[in-house]
This record gives sequence, C-alpha cells and structure tokens, in this order.
Amino acid sequence: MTYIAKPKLHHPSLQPNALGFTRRDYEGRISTLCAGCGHDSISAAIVQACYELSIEPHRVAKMSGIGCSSKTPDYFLGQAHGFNSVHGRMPSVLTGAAMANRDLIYLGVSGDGDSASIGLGQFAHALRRGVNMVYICENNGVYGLTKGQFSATADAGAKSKSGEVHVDSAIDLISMALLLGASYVARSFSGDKKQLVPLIMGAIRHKGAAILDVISPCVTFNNHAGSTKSFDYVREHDEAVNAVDFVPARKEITADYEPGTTELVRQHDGSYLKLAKLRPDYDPSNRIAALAYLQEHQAQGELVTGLIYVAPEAADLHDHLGTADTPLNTLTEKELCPGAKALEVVNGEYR
Amino acid sequence: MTYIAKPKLHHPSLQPNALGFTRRDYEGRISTLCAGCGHDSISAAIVQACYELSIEPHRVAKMSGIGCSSKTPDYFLGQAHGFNSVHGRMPSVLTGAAMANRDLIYLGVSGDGDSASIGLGQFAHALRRGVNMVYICENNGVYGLTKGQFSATADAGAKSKSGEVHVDSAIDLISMALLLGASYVARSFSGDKKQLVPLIMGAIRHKGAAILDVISPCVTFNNHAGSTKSFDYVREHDEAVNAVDFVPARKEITADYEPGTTELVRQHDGSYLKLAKLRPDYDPSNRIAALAYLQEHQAQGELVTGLIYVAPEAADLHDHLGTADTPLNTLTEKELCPGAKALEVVNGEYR
Amino acid sequence: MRAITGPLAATNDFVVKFANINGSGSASANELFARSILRMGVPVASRNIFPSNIQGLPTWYEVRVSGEGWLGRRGGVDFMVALNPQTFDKDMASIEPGGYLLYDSTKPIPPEKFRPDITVLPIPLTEICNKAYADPRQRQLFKNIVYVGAMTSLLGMDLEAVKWLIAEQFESKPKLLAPNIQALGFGYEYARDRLKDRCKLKVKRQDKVGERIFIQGNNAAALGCVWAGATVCAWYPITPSTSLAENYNRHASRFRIDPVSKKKNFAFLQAEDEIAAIGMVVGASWNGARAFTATSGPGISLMSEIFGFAYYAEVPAVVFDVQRGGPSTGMPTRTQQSDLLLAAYASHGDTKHVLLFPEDPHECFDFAAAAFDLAERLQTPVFVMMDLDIGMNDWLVEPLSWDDTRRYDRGKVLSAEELEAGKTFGRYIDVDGDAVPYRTIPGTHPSQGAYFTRGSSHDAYARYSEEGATYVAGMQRLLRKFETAKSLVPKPAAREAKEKARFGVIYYGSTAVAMNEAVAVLEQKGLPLDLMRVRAFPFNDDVEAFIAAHEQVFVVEQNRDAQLMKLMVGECAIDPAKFLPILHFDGTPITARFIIKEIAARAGLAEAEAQEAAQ
Amino acid sequence: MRAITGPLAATNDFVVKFANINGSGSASANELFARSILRMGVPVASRNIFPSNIQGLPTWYEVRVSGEGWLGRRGGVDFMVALNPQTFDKDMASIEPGGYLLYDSTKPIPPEKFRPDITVLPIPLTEICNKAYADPRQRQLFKNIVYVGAMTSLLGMDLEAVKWLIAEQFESKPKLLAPNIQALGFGYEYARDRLKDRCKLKVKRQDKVGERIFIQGNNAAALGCVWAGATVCAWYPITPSTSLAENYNRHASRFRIDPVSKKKNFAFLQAEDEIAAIGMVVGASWNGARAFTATSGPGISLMSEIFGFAYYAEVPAVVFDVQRGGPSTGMPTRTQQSDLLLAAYASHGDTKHVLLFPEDPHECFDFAAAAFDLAERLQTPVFVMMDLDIGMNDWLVEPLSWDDTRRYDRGKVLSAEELEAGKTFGRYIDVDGDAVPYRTIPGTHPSQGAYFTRGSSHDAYARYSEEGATYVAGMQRLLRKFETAKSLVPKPAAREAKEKARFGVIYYGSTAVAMNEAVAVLEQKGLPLDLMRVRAFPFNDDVEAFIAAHEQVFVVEQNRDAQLMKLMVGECAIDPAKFLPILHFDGTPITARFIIKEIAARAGLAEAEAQEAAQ
Ligand SMILES: Cc1ncc(C[n+]2csc(CCOP(=O)(O)OP(=O)(O)O)c2C)c(N)n1
Ligand SMILES: Cc1ncc(C[n+]2csc(CCOP(=O)(O)OP(=O)(O)O)c2C)c(N)n1
Ligand code: SF4
Ligand code: SF4
Ligand SMILES: [Mg+2]
Ligand SMILES: [Mg+2]
Repeated sequence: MTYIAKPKLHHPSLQPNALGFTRRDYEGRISTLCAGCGHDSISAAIVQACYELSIEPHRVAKMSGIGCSSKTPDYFLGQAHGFNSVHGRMPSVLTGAAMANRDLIYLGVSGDGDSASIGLGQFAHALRRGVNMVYICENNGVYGLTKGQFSATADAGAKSKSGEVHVDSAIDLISMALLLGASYVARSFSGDKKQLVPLIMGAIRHKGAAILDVISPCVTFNNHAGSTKSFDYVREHDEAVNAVDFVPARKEITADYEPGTTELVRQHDGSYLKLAKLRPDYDPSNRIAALAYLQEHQAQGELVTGLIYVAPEAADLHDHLGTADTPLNTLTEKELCPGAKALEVVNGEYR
Repeated sequence: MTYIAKPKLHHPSLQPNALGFTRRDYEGRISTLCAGCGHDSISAAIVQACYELSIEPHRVAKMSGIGCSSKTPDYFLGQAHGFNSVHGRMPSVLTGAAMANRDLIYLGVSGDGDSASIGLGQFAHALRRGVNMVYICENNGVYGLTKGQFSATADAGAKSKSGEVHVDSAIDLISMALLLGASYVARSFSGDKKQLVPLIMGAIRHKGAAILDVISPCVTFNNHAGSTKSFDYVREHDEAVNAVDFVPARKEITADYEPGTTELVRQHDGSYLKLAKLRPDYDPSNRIAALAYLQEHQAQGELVTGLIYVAPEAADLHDHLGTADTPLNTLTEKELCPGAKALEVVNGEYR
Repeated sequence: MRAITGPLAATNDFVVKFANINGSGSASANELFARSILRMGVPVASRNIFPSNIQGLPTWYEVRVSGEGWLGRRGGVDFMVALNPQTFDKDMASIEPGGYLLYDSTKPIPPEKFRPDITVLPIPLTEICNKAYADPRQRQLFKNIVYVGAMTSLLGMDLEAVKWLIAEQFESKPKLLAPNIQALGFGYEYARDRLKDRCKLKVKRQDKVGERIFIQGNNAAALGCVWAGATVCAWYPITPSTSLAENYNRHASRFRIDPVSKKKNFAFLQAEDEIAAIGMVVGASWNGARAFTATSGPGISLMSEIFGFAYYAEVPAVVFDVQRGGPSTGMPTRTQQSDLLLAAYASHGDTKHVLLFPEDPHECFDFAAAAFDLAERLQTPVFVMMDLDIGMNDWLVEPLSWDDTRRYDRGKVLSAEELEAGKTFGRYIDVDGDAVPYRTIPGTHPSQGAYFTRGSSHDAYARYSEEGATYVAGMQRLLRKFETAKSLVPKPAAREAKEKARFGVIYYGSTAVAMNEAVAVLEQKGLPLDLMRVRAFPFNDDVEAFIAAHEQVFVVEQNRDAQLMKLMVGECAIDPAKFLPILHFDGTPITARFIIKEIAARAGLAEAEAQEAAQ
Repeated sequence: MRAITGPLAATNDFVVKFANINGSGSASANELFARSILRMGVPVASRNIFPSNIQGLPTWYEVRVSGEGWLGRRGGVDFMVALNPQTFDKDMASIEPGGYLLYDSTKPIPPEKFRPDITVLPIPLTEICNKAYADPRQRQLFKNIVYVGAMTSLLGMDLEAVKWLIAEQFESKPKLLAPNIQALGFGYEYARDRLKDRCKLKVKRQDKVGERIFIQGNNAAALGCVWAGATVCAWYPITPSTSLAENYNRHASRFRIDPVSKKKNFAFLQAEDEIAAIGMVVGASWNGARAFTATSGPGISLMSEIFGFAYYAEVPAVVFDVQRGGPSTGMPTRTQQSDLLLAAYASHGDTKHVLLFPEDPHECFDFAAAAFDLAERLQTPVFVMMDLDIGMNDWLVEPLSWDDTRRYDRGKVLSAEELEAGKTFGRYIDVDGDAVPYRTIPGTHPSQGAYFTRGSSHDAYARYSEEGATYVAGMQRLLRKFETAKSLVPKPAAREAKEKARFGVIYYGSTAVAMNEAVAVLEQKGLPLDLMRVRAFPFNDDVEAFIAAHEQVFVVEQNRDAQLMKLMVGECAIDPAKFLPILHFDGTPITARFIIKEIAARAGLAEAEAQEAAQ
C-alpha cells in the first residue's frame, strides 16, 4: 500500500489563530479508519483544541500504543513528532519522553484495549506518578483493530455483534484514575464536540496527569443494539455533570458568569475552566465525593460525563523527581560531565 | 545451601480437628524469613484457618509470585502442591490452575510489589473475572527481597529507612478491588491474628474472588519511624469496621448474637460470617458505600480494617465460562475426543 | 523485456487476482469463486493479501488455478479483477503480458490508459447494481457477486456449481439466496452476451481434487486441539493467530458440550494480554489439563519470561506461533518465518525449546495433536510454528483424519494408586534414564506426591537449592531430556532425486508447496535435488546425515537472517560453508519462481536455462 | 587422595574464606579485612557468596591474597573462618590439606570432630563479646571485628593499617570508632597471646597495589553513566543489578545538581516493572536524552518486545544486563554469562543487537561511556553484558580515567539550523552510505523534521508501508548498519604466546582474570596459547582471522550452552569443528584451576602435568 498524501488546499475562509495558523495547520494525514468511526471525531476535536489554544504544533509530542485509536496521532498535528509504540506501553514511553524534556506538551492517545487490558498497569502507574500529560482513551469497549473482541471496559451484560454477552466486571478508567491520584479527570463522548473540545483544552493547560475517557463508538464492531458503547446508547444515557468552557490565561472573565450555577477554576498557568453546573450538587474539586457520585450514578445506568475532577495545583512528576528547569535533553558536556578531576577524587575514595 | 527439614515432633497436647489433623499437619518447612517478619504471622494465620476449617491440606493449591511474601507458601501446608511462579504473575497462573480443576481451594499469596507494581494488571483482571480464590497480599509497602525499595502501596509522604520520602500516590488494593468487582474484600494486619484468622476462613469458604490486603511489616526495611507500614504505625491507626467470626455450615448459631450490633452473612456454602459491628454505620454489603467510607476514613489517616465488603452470592469465573461441573483435568478421551466419525463430518463441511 | 505475445491462453493453469477495498464484502465473493473451481475438480490455491486495517484500504485475493495441483504461489497475475481505483495503475502494471484486466466500466476509462499488451474486459458493475438495487449496501455487496458471475462466463466455469455453492452458503438465510443468484446471473449474462470469446483462460472440469478439503491452517489447528483433548485455551487477540483461538471456541462449543448439563467441557478465556495467557496455560497444564495459547511474534516476545519458567520447572505448554512479518509490529498482515531463533532459545539463561514446523493445514491438525502429546511426554513447552500463509489462507489438503484407537500420551503422571504403592517420589528424579521425571497433579493424594514447583534452582525433590553441583545436575539432565526429544518429535520428510544429486535442499513449513513445484521444474531442467523438509527442532540425526551426504545444501527460508540455518550450525555442529541460504522475506508467500531463479543461479545452471526455468 | 602434608606455609599467596550467616553484620568486617591487606600493598581478590534471602542463611566471603596479582578465583580454601554452625561440616571439609580453621570456641568442639590434617584455631568470640558488651546487638556485631583482630595477628598483618581503615570508615560517626578499635584489640590480643605462631600463612607488605582502586562493577558502570552524560535512568529492582541504578542515583545526586536551583540535572525513576523501564528509556532516548536501564535476565526477557521496537524504529537505548544464574528465577545471587543468545537476538522477527563484554569494573566504566556513544551513533539498543561476579564484587583495578577533551558522540541528530538549511529530511534515508540515517529531536523546528516513529513497517520517510520492496530495503539497510557497528565497537584484545601456538583461546567478560592466570601456568607447563578476549558483538573481523590462524580454538564461557560459540558459528560462518567449548556454569565464578584442568586435558597435556598444573 502506498501512502496517500493529503491535499493541502488552504480554504480561503479559514481563520488564522493568534499564531497565524489555520485549522489546516493542525491536521495530519488522511485517516484510514472506517467511515464514521468515533476516533476520527476525537482527532477533529484535538485539532480544534490545539487551534483554539494557538499551540505551536511542533511543541506537541504525540504518543500512542497499538489499535485503531492508536493510529490516530498520524491523522492530526502533522508538524508534531509522533510515536506509535507497542501495544499497551504508551504510558511508559510518554513518561520517558517527558523526563527528557519537560517543556513539550505530551499528548497520549490510546484505546480501551490498549489502556485497560494489556496496558492497565502502565496506565495506573503513569497516573499515580503525576506525569504531565493529556491522556486520551478512545473507549469503544472492543478491540477494533483485531475485529471486535470485548475489551476490559466492556460493561457486564453488554452484547457483542455476534450476540455473545460480556460477563466480567468492566474496568472504569475514570474511577480508577480518581483512586490513582490523577489531577484532571474527565469523561466525554466523541459525538459531543461541544463538550469535548474545551475538556481537551483544559487538559492541555493542566499541569499534571490529565485523563480523558472518551466514549468513541466503533461503527464496525460495536454500534449495534445491546452494545453499551453505541452512538444511540451513549446519547440516551449521557448525563453531563457540568459544561466546561476554557478561558485562556490573559482573557478577561466576561459577565455571563452566574455564581451558583457557574464556577471558575483557575489552573496553574492562569487559565480558567468555566464550569456551568448541570448537576448543582456536583463538586469537581472533591475527589472523594466525585468517586462516590460516579459509583452511584453509574450503578443506575447513567454515563456520567463532564469534568469529573480537577486539582489545579497538583504536583507533577518533575516536582516529584526534583528535576531542574532546563530540559535534560538540552544539557551538554558542560553541565553533564563532572570531568577528570572529579574522577580522581572518586578514585581516591576507593583505595 | 542445603535445605533444613523441619523436625516433625508431635506435641502431645495438640488437638486434632474434625478430620483428625493437628495444627502441625498444616505447617510447612521452616521459614527462612527474617525473625519477626510479619509474613510469618500470616503463614501462621493460614495454618490456623485451615486447621479450624478442617480442610484437607492436599485439596489446597498454593500459588505465589516472587518476593519474601511469595516464598511463604513453602512454609505452610506441606502436603499441598505449591507453585512459586514469576514476579507479578501469580494471578494468571492461579486462574489457569482454577480453570483446569474447579474443585480445589486456590490460595494465592503475593506481596505489594508483586501485586501493585509489576503485577497490577494481573491482580485487577483476576478480580474482575471473579476467579474463585483467596488472594492474600502481604503488604509491607516495600520490596523486602530486593532490600527495601518503595513499592506502589507505599503511602505518599512515607519515609524510607534511608530517609527518602515517597512521592507518588499510593495504590490502595482494597479500593481497587471494590471497583473491580471482587466479591469478598477485607483488610487486616499480620499482628492481629484474632481478626485475620476468621477473615481467612471466611475467604476460603467464599465462592468468587476474595481479596485480603494484610498489612505485614517488614522488620528489616520498613519498621522505622516515618514508615506507614510499621508495627507501631499500624497499631495506632488501625480502625476496624467490624469483628468477624466464622461459623461453619452445620454449626448452630448460638445466642451471643445481638441484633443491631451483630450481623450474620450467609455464604454460598451455608457457612456464616458473624460480624460484630464496631462501626455501627458500616454496611459491608454495600459496595458503593464501602468504597466511599474507605476513601473518607483513609483520607483522615485511618487504616480501615475488617470485612470491607462481601457479596455472598456472586457469580464466579466458572459461572462466567459456563464450565461443566466435572473438573476438566479429570476428563478422558471419552469426553474429550469427538472421534473419527465426527471428523469425517467436519471434513465434509470444507469441501 | 519480454516480447509481446498474443492473449494468454491456458486451461486450468493461470492466476487470477482480485483487487478490492477491504470492508466492501468482496472476501466471500472471491472465496466463492475459488470454491466453485474446486467443485469442478480443479485444484486451486488462494491467497488473501489484506492490510492491517478494517475498512477502506487495498486488499487482494489471488487464486491460482492449477490442474497440475501446484499449490504454492506461482508469482505473476494472468487475470486481474481491478476494482480498487487506489491501486488500479499498479494492479494493471502487474499483469503478465497477454493477460486480462476486468474493471468496472461504469465510468469508462479511455483506451489509451490501458496497457496495449493486455485484454481489457469492461463490465459496468456499478451501473448494473444501481439499476437492480435501491439499498446502497446492497448495491455495494452485490457488485461482488456480479463480477463472480462474469468470471463464471468468461472462464467457462460451470454456472450450476457456483449456484450450488451459493445455495449451501445461504442454507440458513434462505431470503438471501434468490437475490444472490440473481446478481450472479447479471454478471454471467453480461459477460456471455458482451464479452464472448474475449478470454482464452479456461477452467475445465477435472478430477484432481478428490477427497481433499479446503481449509485454513488456524482452523485445522483448532480442530487438532479439540480432537487432542485440549480443555483450556487462554489467549489474547493478535493477527494472524486470532482465528485459531476463535475456531477452537467454535468447534469446542459444538463438540464439547456435556450432554446432560449442557455445560462446557472446556474453558475458553480471552486474557488481558499474552503474559497472562501463557501464565494461565502454565497454571492449567501444571494442574493436569491440556492447555494452549495461540499468538504471533509480539506475544512470543512478551511470553519469554514464562517460557523460561516452564522450561526450567518442567511444565507442559502448547503454543501456536502464527508468524507474521517482524520485527516489532512489522507487517501484521504479511507472512514470515522469522521467530525461529526467538522461540528456540526463548528466555534468559540456558534454554532450548521444542519446535514443530507444519507444512500445511493438514499437518497443522496433526502437529497440534502431536504437540500435546509431546508437551506432556517431555514436560516442556512445545511451539507449533505456523505462519500467516498457512494460518489464514484456505489450502487444499488431504482430509483430516483421526485414529479412534489412538490414546493421548499424558506422559509420566503418577496416579493416587501409584503414589499409594509408596515409591519415593522426587519431582525431578530421572527414574527411567530418559531424563524425563515423574510428576503429580495437585489434589491427587492426601499425603504423597505434593511438591513445590519453582523457577528458582532446585534439587531432585523440587526443594530450593543454591548448591552448584545440584544445579548443574539439573541443567545437564535438561540437556539429556532435549536429546530424548529428538527421538520423539516428527522426523524430517526426505525425498531423493531420481539421479544422484550434488545439492540438497532443506526447507520447512509453508515453503513446501512452492518447493514441490520448484523442484519438479528444476529437475526437468537438469538439476536433480535431494529434499529434506525439516519438521521439528531439535533436529533428528537424519538432518545431519542428509547434510553430510551433500556437497552443498540450499536452505530455503522466509526470513532475512537464515534462522533455521543458524539453528542447524549451532546445534548440529555443521560447517556453515556447506549451506547456501535462499531467503525470501518481503512478507508475501515464497513463490516457485523465486526458488527456481535463486537455486538455478547459485547452482550454476546456465543463465538461459535458469531464466527459462523461472518463467 | 593427596598425601597429608604439614601446615600450609605461604606468604602473600593463599585463600581465606569467611563462613557467616547473612544479616549478622559480617560483610563490612570481612571487607575491612580485605582492604587492610590492600593497604599493605598486597593485591587481593574478594568474592561475596550470598543467598537469595535477607537474614539467617549461610553466606561466605572469600579473599584471595595474591602477591603475584592474580585476581580470579583460584579454587580451594587455605584458611576457613567458620562461624556458621549450619555449614560448619561442609566448610571444614572444603579446607585444603594443611589448611587452617578458625572457629568460635565459646562452646568448644571435641578435638576428634576436627579433620586431623588441618590446624584448628579456637577463639571464644561469643565469650569475649558477652564479657565486653551488654547490648545483644553489639555482642553480635563486634564479634565480627574481634575475628578480624585475631586474623590481623595470625597473618602478621599491620595492625595500624587496619585501625586506620576503621578510622576512615567511622569518620562521620566518631562515637563508634573507639568501641570498634577496642574490639579489634580483643581479637588481636587473644590471638597474639594464645595462638602465637600457629599460622604459617603470612601477609607481608609489598608494593604491588599502586594506584589501583577496589571497586564493584555496578558502581563503576554507574560512574560511567554519570560521566557519559546519562540523564535518565529508569529501572526496576532486581539482583544483581540493583546497585548499578542505586549508585547512579547516588553519584548523580552528588555531581549533577544545578548549582543555582539545587535541582537535579538528571531523572531517576523506579518503574513499576521492566517493561515500563525500557519503555521510558526508549521514550527518553527518542526525545534526545541519554537514557539507560539496568536489569538482569528476567528483565531482559520482559523487555524483549520493546527491544525489537527500538531495533526496528532505530531508537538508541543503553541496557546493562548484570547476568545471574538462569533460567527463570534460577540462582539470583550467583553469576553466569547465559543471556548472550537472548540479548543478541532479542525480540521476534529478524533482529540483531550490539553487545559489549567488559572484563572488570574498570572496563565497566569505559564501556558504559562507550555504550552511550554507540547507541546514539548507531541509533539502536546497546547491551553492556556484565555479570554478578563483576557487578557485585570489589575488584582491584586500574583507576578510572576520563579525558576532558573527549566529546560525547551524539550521533546524527539534525539541529534546527541544519533543518532550516532545507535539506530534505527522511528519517530512514541512508545519506552517508553507512546505513545510519539522520534523526530529529521533537520540538526542534516549527515546520521541518517532524516524523512519525513506529514499529510497523515504514518507508524511508517513516511513513507506514506494506510494500514488500520498501520493507526489504529497510531490513537490508539494518543489516548494513550492523556491518557499520563492527567497525565502531571495541576491538577484541589479543595476546600472542611467545612460542607458536597450535591452540587459540577465546573468552570474554569476567573470565579474563582467571584466564590470565591459567594461561601463565599452562605456558609454564609447556602449552603456549594465543588469546583473544572478545569485547563486543558484532564480532570484528579480527575474530575470524584469529580463528582461522589456529588449528583449534578453546572457547571458555560461563554458561551451559556455549552461547558465544553459537553466536560465532552463526554470524561468522565458522566451522564449529574448530571449537573446543570449555563451560563452567555452576554459578560460582570460573577459577584458574578449572580452566587449567580442562584445557590441559583436552590439549593432551600429559595427565601428570595436567594434574600438577591444576594445583
Ligand atoms: C503485544 C500485542 N498483542 C496483541 C496485539 C494485537 N492488537 C492490535 S490492536 C489490539 C487491540 C486494540 O484495541 P483498542 O486499544 O481498544 O483499540 P481500538 O482498535 O478499539 O481503537 C490488539 C489486541 C498487538 N499488536 N500487540
Ligand atoms: C521480573 C523480575 N523483576 C524483578 C525481580 C526482583 N524481585 C524479586 S522480589 C521483588 C520485589 C518483591 O516485593 P514484594 O512483592 O513487596 O515482596 P516482599 O519481599 O516485600 O514480601 C523484586 C523486584 C524478579 N524476581 N523478577
Ligand atoms: S474497526 Fe471500529 S474502531 Fe476501528 S476504525 Fe473501524 S469503526 Fe473505528
Ligand atoms: S526483608 Fe522484610 S519482608 Fe523480607 S523476610 Fe525480612 S522482614 Fe520479612
Ligand atoms: Mg477499543
Ligand atoms: Mg513488599
């Protein structure tokens, strides 16, 4: 198969952002996913979020595992370096990359098989270390690329296309993330760009481990009646706790902010998350309450979406490691090599 | 090193149990752990529980990973087959063994490094499949066998022997187990045999995935001030939600059962768990409430112990798989081989 | 450049290739085409060439029609059904001079865009379907049946045979039967009426198929597992092994249901990854069940640690490695024989593993069954080294057979009675001098036979020991056990040339079909070759003798690094100078043409002869 | 049986062994003993033999005193300090005839229990300590110093040298100094007064140590990583590699602190397992940092999948494999060279990896530094193949050295300026003809140089491709890159015998010290041998030439399966018949005696000579 390069037709009506980039500059190669696949919508949302944030594409490192979902980093941000690793190991590769250069934006894309089945351990440990990243799990409840087997996020009772019923308990990545100390935890739906784009924007600007569980129907293998990850099912059961708006750092907070029903969360970099409270009793700053809320509502069959939890001042991996501010990958012999004299001192200590 | 066989001196005062076995018959080889290691107390509790339940030792399969904790199956139930697998993979080996023969008791012993670091994925998946087993994690917050590095259950803020402070979020295996669908979830302390023995007994009689997180201080590497897994620390912060008594199937329920403060849970095999409610508001049959309770109390620095959750009628792996009642490992050509005629039919389908 | 000849004319000897887009439903139509020819008694070999993707990318299906019964890929295409605009140019370019091109002429292509040396067969597939069907999905799907109909006419195939097959296919969905037959007719009639006599490739009824069946290796291996009494399958999806596990589940669900309880006399579990899958297999085997996993290269890499455990603790395990193009994710939907070194020496420390190399689906069935006997007899992992070509393509092979008097060899397992008899049991004692010890199954006896399985060094009683001499004794016994394995694994299949041959050829696995053809051609051209098809590692002494008996030995493999050759020189102490490696590793199945060309060139066959032979 | 001789008498040429119980604090006392002799200018070689356990099991510490400077294990024990009742009998049995036994005579053992052919040196250690100390922990700890004091007297060592070392040791804890000196005195005086002239083994001041340092290979390798500019270490604890990572953290915490912010110019992360560790290393290397991991066999097995990724996607990575006894958990606290085959061909598909074989801690430092240059120059994983013997024992080696003019070879990395200059960048284009392509680091340039790293098959621009020819071209370039590696890796170290030698000897790694001694002895006995110490895989052409130049070549290895030999026959096309493998694999470091005996026997040295040579 030869690669089909994407035609770079610049549409005259495309608005440039603050950096002068148009939306096209955030796109990648043409997707090879199935027509209608939820994952493509998420790619579009990523493009939109980066465009709106006026991110320099080359300051993003795109990392993924293996799966249909993990192919997608090739389909956005063509000017960013990408890393399509092996199945389930994106979190460790991303962690290593983040150690080497603390100054890039790390965007990890994974699937539910990649994250919850083979990769559960790495998923958990990356979160509990507070790696400064945006981790998006494109969750369709099946292994798309290997043709539709259940993944570990498939709900007990869900039916496969061939009629098989899933029996094991589902892994709820969002509840797990809350237990594991992630500091920005959100769930959304690939079909709800309005909700998804600002959540991604907030995650990019968040310092620390940000995880987005995005339900992303597999139109080929998991979009039938009986599936709990189909477009129809999600639309029917989606219960958003809040509606998020991202307000960049220097932008003024305008007046449409109604106290009581709207809440402002100031992030580390000075940007704000403006939360319209759709469930008035919901408080995304309380981890324990959020977890309880999720459990209760999910037990009732609701699919809770929105910004589930945020701790805007959490420490991240580099705080934990005590790494210096200069990216390690820019240091040279001068800073790195103690030199011959120091080695003579060391020799002396072993005589 | 040669192996030191244990002297089999039968103490005349040792009482035989219903099967005529004395406690000695449930012991194993002499431990090679450090004097005072918490793990040895857990071995003793296992011996006691099996003795009291009058289990035939050879009907138990002892499985473990790698670590000081994982060595212990050699130190109890000498008449049972043991399987000291590789680091972090006990759950899968146990699952396979359980698939082959549904009639044995599967006792998995692991450490916190084995279960929460390298083995987190297998830990989680074995629980969510409802493997019928007793899974004991001997949790000391460190890697004992490799000399005291922090494990993933070390609490954020805990100090190592050399003064290093742990920074990552701790993995709480019990909260995880609740999310993952384990049907018998308990936490205890190696120093509290009174609490631990009946919890093990209940777990053995439970049908489904039973997990015990047993805090088990490492006297050599994690028993100093600043540790949150030392004997002193655990004694000070231990908050039991209930006191469990195990009542075997055919035994009558005697009168010391005070309704309101005591609760009876009937298990699948007809045995009872008699729970003295130490925290009157605590309900171990409510998974969601249990999780919330744990989170709240642990956030206050309490170490919640006792029977955290039980679902006595949960389905187990074999229910999920639809396996026949006869252990697979006893089937012969007769049941297994469809034979030449059937193969001829199959051939016909591929012409 | 070859001279331009007239249109190719051949009966029962040509290659048809379908170029489609995946996810468009072409696969079953193409298979229908191949099976129809089989029904006419004419052997076919089919190869599915598909992308690592679900929908929208190029996919090809190659059908070699060979009255002579050659089942390997020949190389080249005589008749291209070019239905994918993305690859149209390339597909056209790949047609042999004088060949044929069928395309959807709904939007006709100007004649000057076609190669002058081929015959173009335009059929307005879209137009036909758009006229006949309203539903867009139907319009798409029936297009495939329409071109099969057209081919039926063009190649002079038996229309009734095709219809019959369609009828069988839709037996359970009778509603779909009529529209399919109708679509077939559309194509048939169009070609009959408009393209009459344009194609000189013909299929003619023969009687060369006989009792043979048309089956994929993964399916046959799965059947082998069921017949061999495997009760536990733990696996993780990975192309191209997935269908092995899934077929096991399907067949077991049919043949292994307890008649009374209707419950399953097997356990089928999709694990969370390959490490868990092999852990389960080892746990189940230790506990006395026949257990297996199926995977491909990445899975083998991940399982490495546990393979070493099973080797050293001596636990049986059966592993199907359906090899694909490596390294890393590599070419997941292409074929290769490139995991040999990894599998043979998998895991750290000194280890060696038993490998079997089936040549086709028939042998996949046999070796699957043999693998369980070997694994239990030898108490060690046994790898069945398949590949995508065998595993995922339908091959025409002798029917599967089973001898009802055959008994499973469960190896040296002590029963309660034997333990009761009171022989001292030591898990790792070499009682019989064949270096294979006795084992016990948990729960067998209340007081005899318990032991502690471990991957740490141990003595003959499975007790932990750090004593050097104890360790060495155990490791040397394992070497002797590998010697025992030599006498138990399938022997190589040898075939002597009619004349005395200077050269020997060693090969294995899916290469066999192409090799059979290549050798026949080379022999005709005056190059006699002795053949040895290696069927297992460790190598039987016959392999050494064969090599010794020849001046030079070609080793034909589908990998870059001559992995079998490396195993032979390392394990049999053979001078590598003896070997002439012939390596094909672009991910496509090796062809007879390739082998002929390489061997001819290196055997010094005159250039012209070689050229000719390779045609 | 050897004739019983009188008490052994020797100066600066004997072996002392301490038999202790682990966790009893003996390790630092034993090391004090060894270092004291070094301070007297007399070379020592020490070996710690410890169980896979924390407390209560037997442990030994062997000190070879060798005025001649032989640093391998000799074999045999001349002076046994037998302080472990569990192993007492065995320890006594292992003493050479005429040797010595020191024991704790608090509970005296009846004389008939001792071997008649040895000299018994009773010291009531417990009694002495119980008298002097009240605290039970002190009673236990000071026993160790007391026996060191006694040894100081018995062997005629320099008491001041010992005291001096103690003073250095307790510089930071002055309170502990006096009681230690006192305990030393107790032992010294007891032996001086009660055991005068009973021991004829003596240490005499020499000037044979010079500038050399006494250091463990893991520590030296860690220093190498710091000096070589490694900034990321991701690891998972496993014996015997743990101290490599921990020492890196220690040294980096000293030498790599940003002077202004006091923050770290390195990142040290204990991963959740080995798969994560290598994932992090690959991620960090891809992102332009020098990154490494340290592990042992089980870790290498687990990392296999990602090694294949790094090979195929061409990402640098440095991996220290401190080898231990395999397979599986095997003998975690014993030494072996048994991961060669695994490391060389790690992962599925066709792969080959660069290996380095340091002979001692000094070379561990050098090769650690070299490994980063090679990994970045070649864009591939590089394995530094150490073992427990080198890694966890203190070895006497030349001081570490660093040339301040040395610049790190960061390999072919395009800067923003170079990209700006507008050369077309293709990640996998072989621009320079050495098969090593150019890479870019993420974030370098806004619009040039971005590419998509993947383990799936790709073209020269890193784009996904399933095209066979594209794939093959890439794989063949990787083979050529491995050829380039040949010229970059450390060359083998050769040493010619004075006379013309029929036999060559090939060996590597920790075997060198024993080999040096063995060869000297064999040469004296009339068997000249040419030596080649292999220092890297792929093998330099010199290796082939060396083999060609000899009738027969001994290959001396510390594994069961002759793994280096297999690599040589497979990769260099050498006739295995040339090789005579000499294999030592019981987990203890190979001894000069063993090599002498084996070579002598197989080289046909007269039996008597051989016997004698082996003494
Ligand atoms: C080690 C390994 N095992 C198995 C596979 C095969 N495989 C490829 S993708 C995939 C599952 C992907 O599922 P998911 O992450 O949910 O992605 P989706 O395709 O659904 O987006 C599997 C099992 C592999 N590539 N590597
Ligand atoms: C694959 C692998 N990695 C690392 C090790 C080394 N190792 C042995 S035990 C252990 C940690 C054990 O910790 P834990 O499970 O908490 O047991 P504990 O000793 O504390 O009881 C490690 C890392 C190993 N044996 N195998
Ligand atoms: S198979 Fe499913 S997940 Fe994969 S591309 Fe198609 S719709 Fe998307
Ligand atoms: S090191 Fe710690 S965990 Fe291990 S045996 Fe000793 S006290 Fe127990
Ligand atoms: Mg998925
Ligand atoms: Mg632990």
